[in-house]
Amino acid sequence: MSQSTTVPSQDHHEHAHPPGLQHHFIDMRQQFEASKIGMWLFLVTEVLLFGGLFVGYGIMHSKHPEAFIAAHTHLDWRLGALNTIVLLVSSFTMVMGVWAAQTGQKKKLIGYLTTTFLLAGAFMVVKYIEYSHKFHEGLLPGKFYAHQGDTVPGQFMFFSFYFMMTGLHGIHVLLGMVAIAWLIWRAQKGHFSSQYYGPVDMVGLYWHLVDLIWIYLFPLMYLLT
Amino acid sequence: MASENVMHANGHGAGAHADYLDSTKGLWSWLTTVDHKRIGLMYLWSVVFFMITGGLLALLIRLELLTPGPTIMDAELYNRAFTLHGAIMTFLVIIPGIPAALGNFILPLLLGAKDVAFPRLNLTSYYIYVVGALMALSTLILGGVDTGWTFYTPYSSTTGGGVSMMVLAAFVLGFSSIFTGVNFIATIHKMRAPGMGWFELPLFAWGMYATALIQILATPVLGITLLLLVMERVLSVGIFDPNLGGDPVLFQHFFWFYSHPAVYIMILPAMAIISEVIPVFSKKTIFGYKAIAFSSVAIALLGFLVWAHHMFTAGMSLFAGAIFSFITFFIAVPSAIKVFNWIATMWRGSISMKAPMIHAINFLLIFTIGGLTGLFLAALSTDVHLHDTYFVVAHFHYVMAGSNMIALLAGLHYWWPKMFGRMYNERMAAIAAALIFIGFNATFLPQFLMGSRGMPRRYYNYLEQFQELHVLSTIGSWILAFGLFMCLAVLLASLRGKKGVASNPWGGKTLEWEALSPPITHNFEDTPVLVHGPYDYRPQPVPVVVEREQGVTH
Amino acid sequence: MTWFRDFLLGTPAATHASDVDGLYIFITLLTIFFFFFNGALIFYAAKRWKRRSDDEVTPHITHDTRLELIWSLIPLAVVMLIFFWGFKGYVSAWVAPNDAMEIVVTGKKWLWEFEYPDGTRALNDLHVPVNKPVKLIMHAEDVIHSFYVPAFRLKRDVLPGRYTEMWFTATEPGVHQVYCTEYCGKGHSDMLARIYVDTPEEYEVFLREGDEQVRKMPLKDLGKLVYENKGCATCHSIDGTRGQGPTFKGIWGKMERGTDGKEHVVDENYIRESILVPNAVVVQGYEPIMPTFQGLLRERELLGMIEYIKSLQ
Amino acid sequence: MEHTHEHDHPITGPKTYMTILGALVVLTVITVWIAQFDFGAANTVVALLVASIKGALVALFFMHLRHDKFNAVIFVGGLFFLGVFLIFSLFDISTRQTVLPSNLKEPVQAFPGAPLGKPVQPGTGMPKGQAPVVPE
Ligand code: HEA
Ligand code: HEA
Ligand code: HEC
Ligand code: CUA
Ligand SMILES: [Cu+2]
Repeated sequence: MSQSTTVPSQDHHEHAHPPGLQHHFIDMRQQFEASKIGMWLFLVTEVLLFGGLFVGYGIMHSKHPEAFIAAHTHLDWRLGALNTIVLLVSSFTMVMGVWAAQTGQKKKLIGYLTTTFLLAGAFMVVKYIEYSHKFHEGLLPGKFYAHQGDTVPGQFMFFSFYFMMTGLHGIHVLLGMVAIAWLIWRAQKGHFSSQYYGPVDMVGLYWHLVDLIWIYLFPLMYLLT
Repeated sequence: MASENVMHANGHGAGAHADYLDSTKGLWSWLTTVDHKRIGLMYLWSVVFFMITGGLLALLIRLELLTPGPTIMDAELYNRAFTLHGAIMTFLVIIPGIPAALGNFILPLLLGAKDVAFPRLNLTSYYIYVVGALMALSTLILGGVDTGWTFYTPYSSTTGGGVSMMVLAAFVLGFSSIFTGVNFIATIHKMRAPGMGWFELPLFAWGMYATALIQILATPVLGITLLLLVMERVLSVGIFDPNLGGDPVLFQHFFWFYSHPAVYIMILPAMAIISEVIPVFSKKTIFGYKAIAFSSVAIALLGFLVWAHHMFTAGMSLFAGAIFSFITFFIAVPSAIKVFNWIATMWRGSISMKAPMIHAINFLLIFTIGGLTGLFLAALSTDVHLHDTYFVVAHFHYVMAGSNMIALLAGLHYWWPKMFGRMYNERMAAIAAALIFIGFNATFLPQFLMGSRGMPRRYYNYLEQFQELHVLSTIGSWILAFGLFMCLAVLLASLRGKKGVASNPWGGKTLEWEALSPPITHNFEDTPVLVHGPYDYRPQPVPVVVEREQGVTH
Repeated sequence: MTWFRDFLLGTPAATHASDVDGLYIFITLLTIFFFFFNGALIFYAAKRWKRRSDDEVTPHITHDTRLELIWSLIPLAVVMLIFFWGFKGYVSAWVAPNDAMEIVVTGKKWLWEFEYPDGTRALNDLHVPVNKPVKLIMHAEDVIHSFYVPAFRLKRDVLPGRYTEMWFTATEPGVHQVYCTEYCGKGHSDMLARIYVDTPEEYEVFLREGDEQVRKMPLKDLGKLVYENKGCATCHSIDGTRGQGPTFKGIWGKMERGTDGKEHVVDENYIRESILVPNAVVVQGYEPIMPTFQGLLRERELLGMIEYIKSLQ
Repeated sequence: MEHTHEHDHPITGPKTYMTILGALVVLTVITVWIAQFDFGAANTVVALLVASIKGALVALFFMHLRHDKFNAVIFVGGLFFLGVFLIFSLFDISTRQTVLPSNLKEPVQAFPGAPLGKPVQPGTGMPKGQAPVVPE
């Protein structure tokens, strides 16, 4: 009278234990799908984390529209657009990397991952240029705001949000670069195959999310009217 | 044998058939374990430790309130005491309490899985919890925090002390909670035993699922709120500070967007435990399985639409107040369904009044009061009178301390033999349960009355007219403390005995009772396959149709 | 029922309270009912179907849609009733009648300041006439406070940087306690105030002579109070420094040259005129920006001011 | 019966990805281009609309949500609750009525000039008819 009978699970006897399969999963597919759900749940938390900032930005924007519009003119939309393109292309190379992994092409995989890594680096370089320009002009968040000659008061708040949002995004780019570097290293060691490429897929998802957030940041920050 | 040729996370396979407590020895093997049962126990002991810390602070608070004016401390110390009490109890005790301690231990066993989906993430989450806890405690050295656990701006953005540290601690603890949630959802989706469809899932798993949904959807917003608060303190970003053009009430929206759903992070796991205990000790099928399962999810989702009922007097707009009040009332319905279904489960059962069942019944009685007093607060006009009085304090202690903590005790007494292979002294446990019930009501029932008569909360000093009720409450807290310590002593005393409890002492029908007591490291010798529903008490259980779920069977 | 209400909530003292009390008592009875109802069912079940042997067989009942509908729909109906009842009370406490007397309330760590329509101010003691609507316009200077009058069943947060509003018509003459119910730091529990609900006669006296505090105060102290509370301090110093207006230190008995070129001696009449008709004589070197205080100061306060200036030698 | 493959959806190939990248770049140009026009209150809406089209392309193709219904539900669910948060909070803030004491003529302007100015103290007890004073 029990809820279960037990069946000896035979899979482990029938075939060799696939590389990369953790002990508590029954097979590769269960492992892959579980980690995929886990990854998506994590992405949802990321969306809500950034979302909180977007909500704060939206509400403060609606309270002080003049200040926000005046402040955004200090940003250079050309650099923003450049970075948008850079991230979009990096997303493309990332997804190509996933494809290369799915089809078991190790060389291409490494190539695409490296390109993605370099594009991420390029993004950070542009960000660095933008930031140093802002620092120079005294366009700093909160009480450090020291820009001279403003006609509309309250612009410091725009820059509070600018630095918090792009800063948090920048941290995510850096973390993404670490993850991609780790993938390159593992790919070189030959860990991935068309049977096992979960980590590439997961990092890919993360990277696209970073791109997705920027897609919203760009018009909201650089192109206000 | 399944486990023969699998890689062992613990590094060797020798202990695979010994129980999880003894499979490997030494402190290090515990600190580096990825076994969900061991992580669950580490969580449990941490939670008990902080429960005692927070409880001792509560006793000091009650002692101070014995007389109006100074009794044993000054106003500043008092403010720090209740802030720390509230912060410890919410962030370190009750939110991780049932999910991370009991849930971690029991959930994979219930599902017939070898572990949670991401064991290493699980351990990470525990260490994040430890780091967060240490950060929270470090505020004691940094000069204390006197904001109240709600951290309302602009007080919190201007007062001194370790506010930033406490806020960052809560931020870090949020990640621990998020990781637990991610782990549980993936586990419930993908790790169920072959044949276990969604409606063969034990209700505890449904409760954990609903809890995890909230953990994932709400906690990140708390994270960003707290970061914004720290930024406000460090940079004066201006979002919450009216002097800089910000809106202090906006902070309250941000805070309660998390913290209201968080109260359901606290009660859903409690309800989940009760849904397991009552059928087992009534030896009868749960009444209205689907209603209970869906009401958990309904509570979780509705819980996101009502947060501003904490802000009816805060200067919100009239319309917003009306909408939030209206939606709040809908949560009473799934809660009512659950309560009545539990009672119906007892009806015509075969009821055995063991310690877990006594706690479960205490839960039912206390939750009825705690929940219904929520209605006073959800109604606009009465909330205007009762907001921020001891009525609110009493309400949330009835649901948090009374319902959640007592459900935790019910679960702990229920699964204790499974966890440790030993049985406690049942008579003593029953006496402790009775003392807890009496002490609890003596402590918090007077607070409803005080609050109705206008005694505000977070008051160090109070008018003479409230003293009698305060004295009553303080004496109650001593009875409560005695009961709780006795309860703990009874449980701990059992650990000195020899292991040797039968694997299924209560006659449970869920999968964890298939495992040995205590279970082996990999839970089951062979992957269990489900043959009947979780609460099927018929003499000849009717086999369920084995559903072939994607990714579960193969 | 009134004893029950008074036992639970205390005697109400404002028109609006009866609505709240009715709902409060309704939910209280509901809670008591369900506590005993559920308790009775549980204990009946536990006794009647106590387990006698381990192989007892129980009926296999999975659910009963009709029953479940009943215990979903009844609570639903009850809570909807509660919602509308609560909403009604909330709305009635929201919109003040147009003829309400307006009092500006300032909360700051850790005291309450009241400003009457005539500009008079008071600390922690508020006088209002019975049976007349009164509207409080409130704001805070530092952090959030909350103005709570249990006897009126009213409470509203007092915010920095924004005004919030609360209104009532007091029905019971007497003294009613005011608490601060939003945590505001060390002195939170001492941030108390009192509302004196005056009969029409008492209120007349208050209007003429100020509250008890004012009536009993020595003239000089009253002057100091006026100086601090009526805004004199924004323009006049008492330590000799020059502000927007001349300092009060040492002006008593001095000769002042006005823009009309004449000299005036600073005496009782001069001060009285300066306050009530400031532009009659404008001191040389100053702008004619001082507002008139005609009708804003009581006679006794004017005398107090004069005494106060006298004392600043 | 056994699955060694992690994936059994058709694998999307480079061609599709190229097309999507092209579309994304074009949409970026469009975003920049329409930012010059003033649609009044609809400005933000238009900008967000284009961004959302881009976002949808990334999610559906690069993140494979097209073949992944279950995770799409998770993701959209997350966005839904974010929307709830934004809309309810904005709703409160936009429906609050402004309360002013009748003896104050001007609304309280709480915004100091940047950089950090002295906070404005509303209504510091000026006699009738006077605007609030900014204490220095
Ligand atoms: C475990 C935590 C928990 C739970 C489960 C609840 C449950 C509920 N809470 Fe509570 N609440 C808190 C924890 C919790 N609360 C905390 C911590 C605070 C204060 C925080 C702070 O300020 O510090 C608070 C404050 C709080 C407020 C704000 C008060 C104020 O500050 O002014 C409100 C207002 O609406 C409220 C309402 C409710 C409601 C309607 C429920 C409902 O979910 C209850 C539903 C249950 C029932 C209704 C009982 C069961 C049903 C029956 C027995 C059948 C009969 C029923 C009917 C006929 C309707 N709560
Ligand atoms: C989980 C939540 C929780 C729990 C359990 C408690 C438990 C208790 N609380 Fe508290 N409390 C809060 C959450 C909680 N509280 C919160 C959030 C606030 C608001 C803070 C704020 O305003 O910011 C608050 C505020 C608060 C106040 C109001 C202070 C004020 O407004 O001025 C008071 C006053 O009486 C109080 C008293 C108590 C008492 C007597 C207990 C007792 O129940 C404590 C009993 C416990 C012990 C005596 C310890 C012994 C325990 C054991 C031995 C462990 C046993 C374990 C096992 C057997 C496994 N609490
Ligand atoms: C807005 C600024 C302002 C406020 C507020 C103000 N005053 Fe004056 N006051 C002046 C100025 C400017 C002068 C000088 C010009 C004049 O005489 O009108 C003056 C002059 C005077 C004088 C004459 C002093 C002298 O040296 O001749 C007296 C007395 C006086 N004020 C009393 C008061 C009192 C009492 C109050 C408060 C109840 C008050 N003032 C409030 C600006 C102010
Ligand atoms: Cu002011 Cu509390
Ligand atoms: Cu709530």
